[in-house]
Amino acid sequence: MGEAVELEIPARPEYIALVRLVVSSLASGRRVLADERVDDLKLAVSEACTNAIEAHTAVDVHDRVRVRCHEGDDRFHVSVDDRGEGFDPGSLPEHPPVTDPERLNFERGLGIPLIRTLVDEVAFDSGDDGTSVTMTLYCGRVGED
Amino acid sequence: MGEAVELEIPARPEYIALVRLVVSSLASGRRVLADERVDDLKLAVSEACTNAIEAHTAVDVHDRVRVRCHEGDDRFHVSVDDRGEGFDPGSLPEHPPVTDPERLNFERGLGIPLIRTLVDEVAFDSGDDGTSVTMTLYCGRVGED
Amino acid sequence: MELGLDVTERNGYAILAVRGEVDVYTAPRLRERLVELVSQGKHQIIVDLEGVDFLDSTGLGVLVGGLKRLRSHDGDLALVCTQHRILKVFEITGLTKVFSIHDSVDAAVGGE
Amino acid sequence: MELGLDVTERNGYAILAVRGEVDVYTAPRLRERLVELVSQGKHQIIVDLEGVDFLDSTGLGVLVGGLKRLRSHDGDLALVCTQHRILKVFEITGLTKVFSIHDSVDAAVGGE
Ligand SMILES: Nc1ncnc2c1ncn2[C@@H]1O[C@H](COP(=O)(O)OP(=O)(O)O)[C@@H](O)[C@H]1O
Ligand SMILES: Nc1ncnc2c1ncn2[C@@H]1O[C@H](COP(=O)(O)OP(=O)(O)O)[C@@H](O)[C@H]1O
Repeated sequence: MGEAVELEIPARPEYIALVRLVVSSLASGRRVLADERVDDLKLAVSEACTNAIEAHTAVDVHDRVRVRCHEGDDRFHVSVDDRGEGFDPGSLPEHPPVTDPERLNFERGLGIPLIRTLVDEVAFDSGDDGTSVTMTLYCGRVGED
Repeated sequence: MGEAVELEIPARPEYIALVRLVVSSLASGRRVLADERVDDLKLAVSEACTNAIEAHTAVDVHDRVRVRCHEGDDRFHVSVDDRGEGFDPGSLPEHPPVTDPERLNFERGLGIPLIRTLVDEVAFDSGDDGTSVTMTLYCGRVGED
Repeated sequence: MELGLDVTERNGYAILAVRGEVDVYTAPRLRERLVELVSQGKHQIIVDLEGVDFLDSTGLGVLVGGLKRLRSHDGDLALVCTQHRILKVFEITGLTKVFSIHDSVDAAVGGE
Repeated sequence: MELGLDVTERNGYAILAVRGEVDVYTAPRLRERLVELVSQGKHQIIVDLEGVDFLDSTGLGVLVGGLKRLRSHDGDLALVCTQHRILKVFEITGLTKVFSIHDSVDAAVGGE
Protein backbone atom coordinates (compact mmCIF):
# COMPACT_ATOMS: atom_id res chain seq x y z
CA MET A 1 0.00 0.00 0.00
CA GLY A 2 2.38 2.65 1.26
CA GLU A 3 4.87 1.80 -1.47
CA ALA A 4 2.85 2.89 -4.47
CA VAL A 5 2.78 6.31 -6.06
CA GLU A 6 -0.66 7.42 -7.17
CA LEU A 7 -1.48 10.23 -9.53
CA GLU A 8 -4.98 11.42 -10.33
CA ILE A 9 -5.46 13.76 -13.28
CA PRO A 10 -8.45 15.56 -14.72
CA ALA A 11 -9.71 13.55 -17.69
CA ARG A 12 -8.26 15.98 -20.22
CA PRO A 13 -5.58 15.42 -22.86
CA GLU A 14 -3.30 18.20 -21.59
CA TYR A 15 -2.53 16.20 -18.44
CA ILE A 16 -1.11 13.12 -20.17
CA ALA A 17 2.31 14.76 -20.50
CA LEU A 18 2.41 14.99 -16.69
CA VAL A 19 1.72 11.26 -16.41
CA ARG A 20 4.59 10.55 -18.78
CA LEU A 21 6.86 12.76 -16.69
CA VAL A 22 5.98 10.94 -13.46
CA VAL A 23 6.24 7.46 -14.96
CA SER A 24 9.57 8.13 -16.61
CA SER A 25 10.96 9.79 -13.50
CA LEU A 26 10.01 6.79 -11.35
CA ALA A 27 11.06 4.20 -13.89
CA SER A 28 14.42 5.79 -14.62
CA GLY A 29 15.12 5.82 -10.90
CA ARG A 30 15.39 2.03 -11.28
CA ARG A 31 18.98 1.63 -12.34
CA VAL A 32 18.14 -1.73 -13.89
CA LEU A 33 15.73 -0.36 -16.49
CA ALA A 34 17.38 0.67 -19.74
CA ASP A 35 16.33 4.01 -21.23
CA GLU A 36 14.67 2.17 -24.08
CA ARG A 37 12.43 0.25 -21.69
CA VAL A 38 11.52 3.49 -19.93
CA ASP A 39 10.47 4.91 -23.32
CA ASP A 40 8.41 1.78 -24.02
CA LEU A 41 6.58 2.12 -20.73
CA LYS A 42 6.06 5.83 -21.21
CA LEU A 43 4.37 5.27 -24.57
CA ALA A 44 2.25 2.36 -23.33
CA VAL A 45 1.03 4.35 -20.32
CA SER A 46 0.37 7.37 -22.49
CA GLU A 47 -1.81 5.25 -24.82
CA ALA A 48 -3.73 3.82 -21.87
CA CYS A 49 -4.35 7.33 -20.53
CA THR A 50 -5.56 8.53 -23.92
CA ASN A 51 -8.09 5.69 -23.98
CA ALA A 52 -9.15 6.33 -20.37
CA ILE A 53 -9.74 10.01 -21.07
CA GLU A 54 -11.69 9.22 -24.23
CA ALA A 55 -13.77 6.72 -22.26
CA HIS A 56 -14.71 9.43 -19.72
CA THR A 57 -15.45 11.95 -22.44
CA ALA A 58 -17.65 9.44 -24.30
CA VAL A 59 -20.01 9.08 -21.35
CA ASP A 60 -19.51 12.61 -20.02
CA VAL A 61 -18.03 11.43 -16.73
CA HIS A 62 -16.04 14.13 -14.93
CA ASP A 63 -14.08 11.89 -12.59
CA ARG A 64 -10.35 11.95 -12.65
CA VAL A 65 -8.27 9.21 -14.22
CA ARG A 66 -6.05 7.38 -11.76
CA VAL A 67 -2.52 6.18 -12.47
CA ARG A 68 -0.81 3.95 -9.95
CA CYS A 69 2.90 3.06 -10.08
CA HIS A 70 4.08 0.21 -8.00
CA GLU A 71 7.55 -1.27 -7.74
CA GLY A 72 7.73 -4.98 -7.02
CA ASP A 73 10.92 -6.90 -6.41
CA ASP A 74 11.77 -7.31 -10.05
CA ARG A 75 8.70 -5.81 -11.66
CA PHE A 76 7.57 -2.28 -12.33
CA HIS A 77 3.78 -2.00 -12.61
CA VAL A 78 1.67 0.89 -13.80
CA SER A 79 -2.10 0.74 -13.84
CA VAL A 80 -4.48 3.22 -15.41
CA ASP A 81 -8.05 3.21 -14.10
CA ASP A 82 -11.07 4.91 -15.56
CA ARG A 83 -14.81 4.99 -14.92
CA GLY A 84 -15.93 4.75 -18.51
CA GLU A 85 -18.29 2.15 -19.94
CA GLY A 86 -15.68 -0.54 -20.46
CA PHE A 87 -14.95 -2.57 -23.59
CA ASP A 88 -13.92 -6.02 -24.69
CA PRO A 89 -10.21 -6.00 -25.48
CA GLY A 90 -10.55 -9.48 -26.99
CA SER A 91 -12.82 -8.40 -29.81
CA LEU A 92 -11.27 -5.31 -31.31
CA PRO A 93 -11.39 -5.02 -35.11
CA GLU A 94 -8.22 -6.02 -36.94
CA HIS A 95 -6.54 -3.73 -39.41
CA PRO A 96 -6.04 -4.75 -43.02
CA PRO A 97 -2.43 -5.75 -43.69
CA VAL A 98 -0.12 -2.82 -44.30
CA THR A 99 0.34 -3.81 -47.92
CA ASP A 100 -3.38 -3.31 -48.58
CA PRO A 101 -4.19 0.20 -49.88
CA GLU A 102 -7.21 0.05 -47.54
CA ARG A 103 -4.76 0.35 -44.66
CA LEU A 104 -4.78 4.11 -45.13
CA ASN A 105 -8.39 4.27 -44.02
CA PHE A 106 -7.39 3.34 -40.48
CA GLU A 107 -6.05 6.28 -38.54
CA ARG A 108 -7.04 4.78 -35.23
CA GLY A 109 -6.89 1.53 -33.35
CA LEU A 110 -3.12 1.50 -32.94
CA GLY A 111 -3.06 2.16 -29.20
CA ILE A 112 -3.82 -1.27 -27.82
CA PRO A 113 -1.55 -3.13 -30.26
CA LEU A 114 1.23 -0.75 -29.20
CA ILE A 115 0.58 -1.37 -25.51
CA ARG A 116 0.62 -5.15 -26.04
CA THR A 117 3.95 -4.98 -27.87
CA LEU A 118 5.74 -2.47 -25.66
CA VAL A 119 5.31 -3.95 -22.19
CA ASP A 120 6.15 -7.40 -20.88
CA GLU A 121 2.67 -8.04 -19.50
CA VAL A 122 -0.63 -6.28 -19.82
CA ALA A 123 -3.92 -7.08 -18.13
CA PHE A 124 -7.24 -5.47 -19.04
CA ASP A 125 -9.91 -5.57 -16.38
CA SER A 126 -12.96 -3.97 -17.93
CA GLY A 127 -16.60 -3.83 -16.95
CA ASP A 128 -19.65 -1.55 -16.92
CA ASP A 129 -18.16 0.65 -14.25
CA GLY A 130 -14.79 1.18 -15.85
CA THR A 131 -11.53 -0.23 -17.05
CA SER A 132 -8.23 -0.91 -15.37
CA VAL A 133 -5.20 -1.52 -17.57
CA THR A 134 -2.17 -2.87 -15.73
CA MET A 135 1.14 -2.79 -17.54
CA THR A 136 4.24 -4.54 -16.24
CA LEU A 137 7.90 -4.37 -17.12
CA TYR A 138 10.38 -7.00 -15.95
CA CYS A 139 13.40 -5.32 -14.44
CA GLY A 140 15.81 -8.09 -13.62
CA ARG A 141 17.29 -7.78 -10.16
CA VAL A 142 16.93 -4.42 -8.48
CA GLY A 143 19.99 -2.66 -7.12
CA GLU A 144 20.31 -2.23 -3.37
CA ASP A 145 18.92 1.02 -1.88
CA MET B 1 -13.16 18.30 -8.11
CA GLY B 2 -12.25 17.04 -11.57
CA GLU B 3 -9.88 19.96 -12.06
CA ALA B 4 -7.31 19.10 -9.41
CA VAL B 5 -4.22 16.95 -9.82
CA GLU B 6 -3.56 14.68 -6.88
CA LEU B 7 -0.34 12.88 -6.11
CA GLU B 8 0.12 10.40 -3.28
CA ILE B 9 3.64 9.35 -2.36
CA PRO B 10 5.06 6.89 0.13
CA ALA B 11 6.13 8.82 3.24
CA ARG B 12 9.81 8.59 2.38
CA PRO B 13 12.31 11.34 1.59
CA GLU B 14 13.28 9.94 -1.81
CA TYR B 15 9.84 10.78 -3.21
CA ILE B 16 9.96 14.52 -2.51
CA ALA B 17 11.91 15.18 -5.71
CA LEU B 18 8.94 13.73 -7.63
CA VAL B 19 6.58 16.15 -5.90
CA ARG B 20 8.84 19.04 -6.91
CA LEU B 21 8.83 17.79 -10.50
CA VAL B 22 5.03 17.61 -10.63
CA VAL B 23 4.48 20.98 -8.95
CA SER B 24 6.96 22.79 -11.14
CA SER B 25 5.63 21.14 -14.28
CA LEU B 26 2.07 22.22 -13.45
CA ALA B 27 3.04 25.68 -12.25
CA SER B 28 5.28 26.46 -15.21
CA GLY B 29 2.41 25.49 -17.51
CA ARG B 30 0.79 28.71 -16.24
CA ARG B 31 2.27 31.26 -18.56
CA VAL B 32 1.58 33.99 -16.00
CA LEU B 33 3.86 32.56 -13.30
CA ALA B 34 7.44 33.76 -13.52
CA ASP B 35 10.18 31.15 -13.12
CA GLU B 36 11.13 32.69 -9.80
CA ARG B 37 7.63 32.18 -8.42
CA VAL B 38 7.68 28.57 -9.61
CA ASP B 39 10.95 28.11 -7.68
CA ASP B 40 9.40 29.68 -4.59
CA LEU B 41 6.44 27.31 -4.72
CA LYS B 42 8.68 24.31 -5.36
CA LEU B 43 10.72 25.05 -2.23
CA ALA B 44 7.67 25.75 -0.07
CA VAL B 45 5.96 22.52 -1.14
CA SER B 46 9.18 20.60 -0.65
CA GLU B 47 9.44 21.90 2.94
CA ALA B 48 5.82 20.98 3.64
CA CYS B 49 6.43 17.47 2.30
CA THR B 50 9.54 17.07 4.45
CA ASN B 51 7.48 17.97 7.53
CA ALA B 52 4.63 15.65 6.53
CA ILE B 53 7.00 12.74 6.04
CA GLU B 54 8.70 13.42 9.37
CA ALA B 55 5.28 13.58 11.01
CA HIS B 56 4.42 10.10 9.68
CA THR B 57 7.79 8.70 10.67
CA ALA B 58 7.47 10.14 14.18
CA VAL B 59 4.30 8.15 14.88
CA ASP B 60 5.21 5.21 12.64
CA VAL B 61 2.26 5.75 10.30
CA HIS B 62 2.68 4.08 6.93
CA ASP B 63 0.06 6.01 5.02
CA ARG B 64 1.01 7.97 1.99
CA VAL B 65 1.36 11.73 1.96
CA ARG B 66 -1.09 13.47 -0.34
CA VAL B 67 -0.31 16.49 -2.49
CA ARG B 68 -3.14 18.26 -4.28
CA CYS B 69 -2.61 20.94 -6.93
CA HIS B 70 -5.55 23.06 -7.87
CA GLU B 71 -5.71 25.93 -10.33
CA GLY B 72 -8.20 28.65 -9.51
CA ASP B 73 -8.98 31.61 -11.74
CA ASP B 74 -6.00 33.66 -10.65
CA ARG B 75 -4.63 31.44 -7.91
CA PHE B 76 -2.49 28.34 -7.88
CA HIS B 77 -3.02 26.21 -4.75
CA VAL B 78 -1.02 23.27 -3.47
CA SER B 79 -1.96 21.42 -0.31
CA VAL B 80 0.07 18.80 1.47
CA ASP B 81 -1.86 16.47 3.79
CA ASP B 82 -0.49 14.07 6.35
CA ARG B 83 -1.85 11.81 9.08
CA GLY B 84 0.67 12.67 11.74
CA GLU B 85 -0.10 13.94 15.23
CA GLY B 86 -0.46 17.58 14.26
CA PHE B 87 1.18 20.64 15.81
CA ASP B 88 0.49 24.24 16.68
CA PRO B 89 2.04 26.44 13.99
CA GLY B 90 1.37 29.51 16.16
CA SER B 91 3.69 28.45 18.96
CA LEU B 92 6.91 27.39 17.30
CA PRO B 93 10.13 28.42 19.07
CA GLU B 94 11.85 31.51 17.69
CA HIS B 95 15.48 31.49 16.64
CA PRO B 96 17.98 33.81 18.28
CA PRO B 97 18.87 36.72 15.96
CA VAL B 98 21.45 35.86 13.33
CA THR B 99 24.01 38.14 14.99
CA ASP B 100 23.91 36.03 18.16
CA PRO B 101 26.63 33.31 18.22
CA GLU B 102 23.93 31.03 19.64
CA ARG B 103 22.32 31.08 16.19
CA LEU B 104 24.69 28.33 15.14
CA ASN B 105 22.99 25.93 17.52
CA PHE B 106 19.87 25.93 15.39
CA GLU B 107 20.17 23.68 12.39
CA ARG B 108 16.45 23.18 12.17
CA GLY B 109 13.22 25.12 12.32
CA LEU B 110 13.76 26.98 9.06
CA GLY B 111 11.08 25.17 7.06
CA ILE B 112 7.96 26.95 8.23
CA PRO B 113 9.51 30.44 8.15
CA LEU B 114 10.56 29.69 4.56
CA ILE B 115 7.07 28.54 3.58
CA ARG B 116 5.54 31.68 5.12
CA THR B 117 7.89 33.93 3.17
CA LEU B 118 7.84 32.15 -0.17
CA VAL B 119 4.13 31.87 -0.91
CA ASP B 120 1.46 34.54 -1.01
CA GLU B 121 -0.84 32.72 1.41
CA VAL B 122 -0.44 29.73 3.66
CA ALA B 123 -3.03 28.04 5.84
CA PHE B 124 -2.23 25.36 8.41
CA ASP B 125 -5.08 23.11 9.40
CA SER B 126 -3.70 20.81 12.05
CA GLY B 127 -5.30 18.42 14.52
CA ASP B 128 -4.83 15.05 16.22
CA ASP B 129 -5.48 13.19 12.99
CA GLY B 130 -3.11 15.11 10.82
CA THR B 131 -2.10 18.34 9.19
CA SER B 132 -3.05 20.03 5.97
CA VAL B 133 -0.85 22.85 4.71
CA THR B 134 -2.34 24.86 1.85
CA MET B 135 -0.03 27.17 -0.05
CA THR B 136 -1.29 29.70 -2.57
CA LEU B 137 0.41 31.80 -5.23
CA TYR B 138 -1.34 34.73 -6.89
CA CYS B 139 -0.97 34.49 -10.64
CA GLY B 140 -2.51 37.63 -12.02
CA ARG B 141 -4.80 36.94 -14.93
CA VAL B 142 -4.51 33.58 -16.58
CA GLY B 143 -4.07 33.36 -20.34
CA GLU B 144 -6.89 31.90 -22.41
CA ASP B 145 -6.81 28.11 -23.00
CA MET C 1 3.09 22.07 -23.88
CA GLU C 2 4.48 23.58 -27.03
CA LEU C 3 4.57 21.84 -30.38
CA GLY C 4 6.98 23.44 -32.83
CA LEU C 5 5.77 23.43 -36.45
CA ASP C 6 8.03 25.21 -38.93
CA VAL C 7 7.52 25.12 -42.65
CA THR C 8 10.24 25.74 -45.23
CA GLU C 9 10.27 25.05 -48.96
CA ARG C 10 12.87 23.35 -51.11
CA ASN C 11 12.83 21.96 -54.65
CA GLY C 12 9.06 22.11 -54.70
CA TYR C 13 8.75 20.24 -51.42
CA ALA C 14 7.14 21.70 -48.32
CA ILE C 15 9.21 20.63 -45.33
CA LEU C 16 7.37 20.59 -42.03
CA ALA C 17 9.77 20.37 -39.09
CA VAL C 18 8.05 19.15 -35.93
CA ARG C 19 9.52 19.77 -32.49
CA GLY C 20 8.30 18.53 -29.11
CA GLU C 21 5.84 15.86 -28.04
CA VAL C 22 3.13 14.68 -30.39
CA ASP C 23 0.27 13.17 -28.41
CA VAL C 24 -3.52 13.34 -28.28
CA TYR C 25 -3.25 16.89 -26.92
CA THR C 26 -0.88 18.32 -29.52
CA ALA C 27 -1.64 16.13 -32.58
CA PRO C 28 -4.65 18.24 -33.65
CA ARG C 29 -2.25 21.14 -34.30
CA LEU C 30 -0.15 18.91 -36.54
CA ARG C 31 -3.28 17.78 -38.37
CA GLU C 32 -4.43 21.39 -38.93
CA ARG C 33 -1.05 22.40 -40.26
CA LEU C 34 -1.02 19.49 -42.74
CA VAL C 35 -4.55 20.23 -43.90
CA GLU C 36 -3.60 23.87 -44.35
CA LEU C 37 -0.56 22.98 -46.46
CA VAL C 38 -2.60 20.68 -48.67
CA SER C 39 -5.26 23.33 -49.15
CA GLN C 40 -2.48 25.75 -50.20
CA GLY C 41 -1.66 23.32 -52.98
CA LYS C 42 1.42 21.74 -51.38
CA HIS C 43 1.15 18.14 -52.48
CA GLN C 44 4.74 17.02 -51.83
CA ILE C 45 5.25 17.23 -48.10
CA ILE C 46 8.20 16.06 -46.02
CA VAL C 47 7.58 15.81 -42.30
CA ASP C 48 10.86 16.11 -40.41
CA LEU C 49 10.55 14.21 -37.12
CA GLU C 50 14.15 14.70 -35.94
CA GLY C 51 13.06 17.21 -33.28
CA VAL C 52 10.28 15.02 -31.92
CA ASP C 53 10.78 13.67 -28.39
CA PHE C 54 7.65 11.61 -28.23
CA LEU C 55 5.10 10.31 -30.75
CA ASP C 56 1.99 8.34 -29.87
CA SER C 57 -0.67 6.53 -31.90
CA THR C 58 -2.66 9.72 -32.37
CA GLY C 59 0.41 11.24 -34.03
CA LEU C 60 0.76 8.17 -36.26
CA GLY C 61 -2.92 8.50 -37.17
CA VAL C 62 -2.45 12.11 -38.20
CA LEU C 63 0.47 11.16 -40.43
CA VAL C 64 -1.53 8.31 -42.02
CA GLY C 65 -4.42 10.73 -42.57
CA GLY C 66 -2.04 13.21 -44.18
CA LEU C 67 -0.60 10.59 -46.49
CA LYS C 68 -4.08 9.49 -47.53
CA ARG C 69 -5.12 13.06 -48.26
CA LEU C 70 -1.98 13.69 -50.34
CA ARG C 71 -2.31 10.45 -52.30
CA SER C 72 -5.81 11.54 -53.31
CA HIS C 73 -4.11 14.60 -54.86
CA ASP C 74 -1.42 12.41 -56.47
CA GLY C 75 0.99 13.78 -53.92
CA ASP C 76 3.11 12.18 -51.21
CA LEU C 77 4.03 12.55 -47.56
CA ALA C 78 7.54 11.38 -46.72
CA LEU C 79 9.24 11.32 -43.33
CA VAL C 80 12.67 12.17 -42.01
CA CYS C 81 13.55 10.15 -38.93
CA THR C 82 16.72 8.54 -37.56
CA GLN C 83 15.78 8.41 -33.88
CA HIS C 84 15.53 4.83 -32.76
CA ARG C 85 12.73 5.40 -30.26
CA ILE C 86 10.53 7.09 -32.85
CA LEU C 87 11.33 4.62 -35.65
CA LYS C 88 10.40 1.82 -33.28
CA VAL C 89 6.80 3.07 -33.14
CA PHE C 90 6.55 2.93 -36.94
CA GLU C 91 8.09 -0.53 -36.96
CA ILE C 92 5.74 -2.02 -34.35
CA THR C 93 2.70 -0.75 -36.22
CA GLY C 94 3.96 -1.86 -39.62
CA LEU C 95 3.92 1.73 -40.87
CA THR C 96 7.52 1.59 -42.07
CA LYS C 97 5.99 -0.18 -45.07
CA VAL C 98 3.47 2.59 -45.64
CA PHE C 99 5.74 5.64 -45.42
CA SER C 100 9.02 6.34 -47.12
CA ILE C 101 11.34 7.22 -44.26
CA HIS C 102 14.61 9.07 -44.92
CA ASP C 103 17.75 9.75 -42.94
CA SER C 104 17.84 13.47 -43.70
CA VAL C 105 15.91 16.22 -45.41
CA ASP C 106 18.58 16.16 -48.13
CA ALA C 107 17.91 12.50 -48.80
CA ALA C 108 14.15 13.05 -48.78
CA VAL C 109 14.36 15.96 -51.20
CA GLY C 110 16.77 14.05 -53.40
CA GLY C 111 14.20 11.27 -53.48
CA GLU C 112 16.56 8.61 -52.16
CA MET D 1 18.74 11.07 -7.28
CA GLU D 2 22.43 11.75 -7.49
CA LEU D 3 24.26 14.33 -5.42
CA GLY D 4 27.69 15.21 -6.79
CA LEU D 5 30.33 15.84 -4.13
CA ASP D 6 33.83 16.54 -5.46
CA VAL D 7 36.71 17.65 -3.28
CA THR D 8 39.77 19.48 -4.52
CA GLU D 9 42.47 21.35 -2.58
CA ARG D 10 43.94 24.80 -3.15
CA ASN D 11 46.08 27.09 -0.98
CA GLY D 12 45.29 25.02 2.08
CA TYR D 13 41.55 25.14 1.44
CA ALA D 14 39.41 22.08 0.83
CA ILE D 15 36.92 22.95 -1.88
CA LEU D 16 33.76 20.85 -1.88
CA ALA D 17 31.82 21.26 -5.12
CA VAL D 18 28.20 20.19 -4.76
CA ARG D 19 26.05 19.28 -7.77
CA GLY D 20 22.37 18.42 -7.91
CA GLU D 21 19.50 18.81 -5.50
CA VAL D 22 20.13 19.14 -1.77
CA ASP D 23 17.05 18.11 0.17
CA VAL D 24 16.12 15.93 3.14
CA TYR D 25 16.95 12.84 1.08
CA THR D 26 20.39 13.88 -0.15
CA ALA D 27 21.55 16.25 2.63
CA PRO D 28 22.82 13.40 4.85
CA ARG D 29 25.47 12.66 2.21
CA LEU D 30 26.61 16.27 2.28
CA ARG D 31 26.77 16.15 6.09
CA GLU D 32 28.84 12.94 6.03
CA ARG D 33 31.27 14.40 3.54
CA LEU D 34 31.75 17.53 5.65
CA VAL D 35 32.25 15.51 8.85
CA GLU D 36 34.78 13.34 7.02
CA LEU D 37 36.75 16.37 5.81
CA VAL D 38 36.85 17.88 9.30
CA SER D 39 38.01 14.58 10.78
CA GLN D 40 40.81 14.54 8.17
CA GLY D 41 41.99 17.83 9.62
CA LYS D 42 40.58 20.11 6.91
CA HIS D 43 39.49 23.14 8.85
CA GLN D 44 39.21 25.66 6.02
CA ILE D 45 36.42 24.48 3.80
CA ILE D 46 34.81 26.19 0.85
CA VAL D 47 31.50 24.77 -0.28
CA ASP D 48 30.89 25.60 -3.94
CA LEU D 49 27.14 25.75 -4.54
CA GLU D 50 27.30 26.84 -8.19
CA GLY D 51 26.21 23.40 -9.41
CA VAL D 52 23.27 23.16 -7.01
CA ASP D 53 19.80 23.22 -8.59
CA PHE D 54 17.82 23.13 -5.40
CA LEU D 55 18.59 23.68 -1.71
CA ASP D 56 16.09 23.26 1.09
CA SER D 57 16.16 23.98 4.84
CA THR D 58 17.77 20.63 5.58
CA GLY D 59 20.65 21.63 3.34
CA LEU D 60 20.92 24.98 5.12
CA GLY D 61 20.95 23.12 8.44
CA VAL D 62 23.82 20.91 7.28
CA LEU D 63 25.84 23.98 6.26
CA VAL D 64 25.13 25.70 9.60
CA GLY D 65 26.17 22.50 11.39
CA GLY D 66 29.38 22.37 9.35
CA LEU D 67 30.21 25.98 10.13
CA LYS D 68 29.65 25.37 13.84
CA ARG D 69 31.89 22.31 13.80
CA LEU D 70 34.65 24.19 11.97
CA ARG D 71 34.45 27.22 14.25
CA SER D 72 35.03 24.89 17.21
CA HIS D 73 38.30 23.97 15.48
CA ASP D 74 39.10 27.63 14.80
CA GLY D 75 38.33 26.94 11.17
CA ASP D 76 35.77 28.34 8.75
CA LEU D 77 33.24 27.27 6.18
CA ALA D 78 32.75 29.74 3.32
CA LEU D 79 30.36 29.48 0.39
CA VAL D 80 30.55 30.17 -3.32
CA CYS D 81 27.20 31.12 -4.77
CA THR D 82 25.99 33.55 -7.43
CA GLN D 83 22.69 31.87 -8.32
CA HIS D 84 19.82 34.12 -7.41
CA ARG D 85 17.41 31.34 -6.48
CA ILE D 86 19.89 29.77 -4.07
CA LEU D 87 21.06 33.09 -2.56
CA LYS D 88 17.42 33.93 -1.94
CA VAL D 89 17.12 31.03 0.51
CA PHE D 90 20.08 32.35 2.52
CA GLU D 91 18.61 35.84 2.48
CA ILE D 92 15.16 34.84 3.69
CA THR D 93 16.62 32.91 6.60
CA GLY D 94 19.12 35.63 7.51
CA LEU D 95 22.01 33.27 6.89
CA THR D 96 23.76 35.68 4.54
CA LYS D 97 24.92 37.30 7.81
CA VAL D 98 26.24 34.01 9.17
CA PHE D 99 28.23 32.77 6.17
CA SER D 100 30.76 34.57 4.03
CA ILE D 101 29.46 34.09 0.51
CA HIS D 102 31.74 34.62 -2.48
CA ASP D 103 31.24 35.05 -6.22
CA SER D 104 33.84 32.46 -7.21
CA VAL D 105 36.23 29.92 -5.78
CA ASP D 106 39.07 32.31 -6.68
CA ALA D 107 37.52 35.03 -4.58
CA ALA D 108 36.89 32.63 -1.69
CA VAL D 109 40.46 31.34 -1.74
CA GLY D 110 41.81 34.86 -2.04
CA GLY D 111 39.79 35.67 1.04
CA GLU D 112 37.87 38.51 -0.59
N1 LIG E 1 -10.29 2.36 -21.29
C1 LIG E 1 -11.17 2.12 -22.28
N2 LIG E 1 -12.51 2.24 -22.05
C2 LIG E 1 -13.42 2.00 -23.03
N3 LIG E 1 -13.07 1.63 -24.28
C3 LIG E 1 -11.77 1.49 -24.57
C4 LIG E 1 -10.76 1.72 -23.60
N4 LIG E 1 -9.55 1.48 -24.18
C5 LIG E 1 -9.81 1.14 -25.46
N5 LIG E 1 -11.14 1.13 -25.70
C6 LIG E 1 -11.81 0.80 -26.98
O1 LIG E 1 -10.90 0.12 -27.81
C7 LIG E 1 -10.73 0.79 -29.05
C8 LIG E 1 -9.31 0.62 -29.56
O2 LIG E 1 -8.40 1.34 -28.75
P1 LIG E 1 -6.96 1.74 -29.33
O3 LIG E 1 -6.32 0.51 -29.88
O4 LIG E 1 -6.21 2.44 -28.25
O5 LIG E 1 -7.24 2.72 -30.53
P2 LIG E 1 -8.00 4.10 -30.59
O6 LIG E 1 -8.06 4.64 -29.19
O7 LIG E 1 -7.17 4.90 -31.52
O8 LIG E 1 -9.36 3.78 -31.13
C9 LIG E 1 -11.12 2.23 -28.76
O9 LIG E 1 -11.56 2.90 -29.90
C10 LIG E 1 -12.23 2.04 -27.75
O10 LIG E 1 -13.44 1.77 -28.37
N1 LIG F 1 3.05 18.45 9.24
C1 LIG F 1 3.50 18.52 10.52
N2 LIG F 1 3.06 17.65 11.44
C2 LIG F 1 3.52 17.70 12.71
N3 LIG F 1 4.42 18.61 13.15
C3 LIG F 1 4.90 19.51 12.26
C4 LIG F 1 4.47 19.53 10.92
N4 LIG F 1 5.10 20.54 10.29
C5 LIG F 1 5.90 21.12 11.21
N5 LIG F 1 5.79 20.51 12.41
C6 LIG F 1 6.49 20.88 13.66
O1 LIG F 1 7.00 22.18 13.52
C7 LIG F 1 8.42 22.16 13.71
C8 LIG F 1 9.10 23.22 12.88
O2 LIG F 1 9.04 22.86 11.49
P1 LIG F 1 10.03 23.51 10.48
O3 LIG F 1 10.00 24.99 10.63
O4 LIG F 1 9.71 22.98 9.12
O5 LIG F 1 11.47 23.03 10.91
P2 LIG F 1 12.07 21.56 11.09
O6 LIG F 1 11.21 20.62 10.30
O7 LIG F 1 13.45 21.69 10.56
O8 LIG F 1 12.03 21.29 12.56
C9 LIG F 1 8.84 20.75 13.40
O9 LIG F 1 10.02 20.40 14.07
C10 LIG F 1 7.65 19.94 13.91
O10 LIG F 1 7.74 19.75 15.30
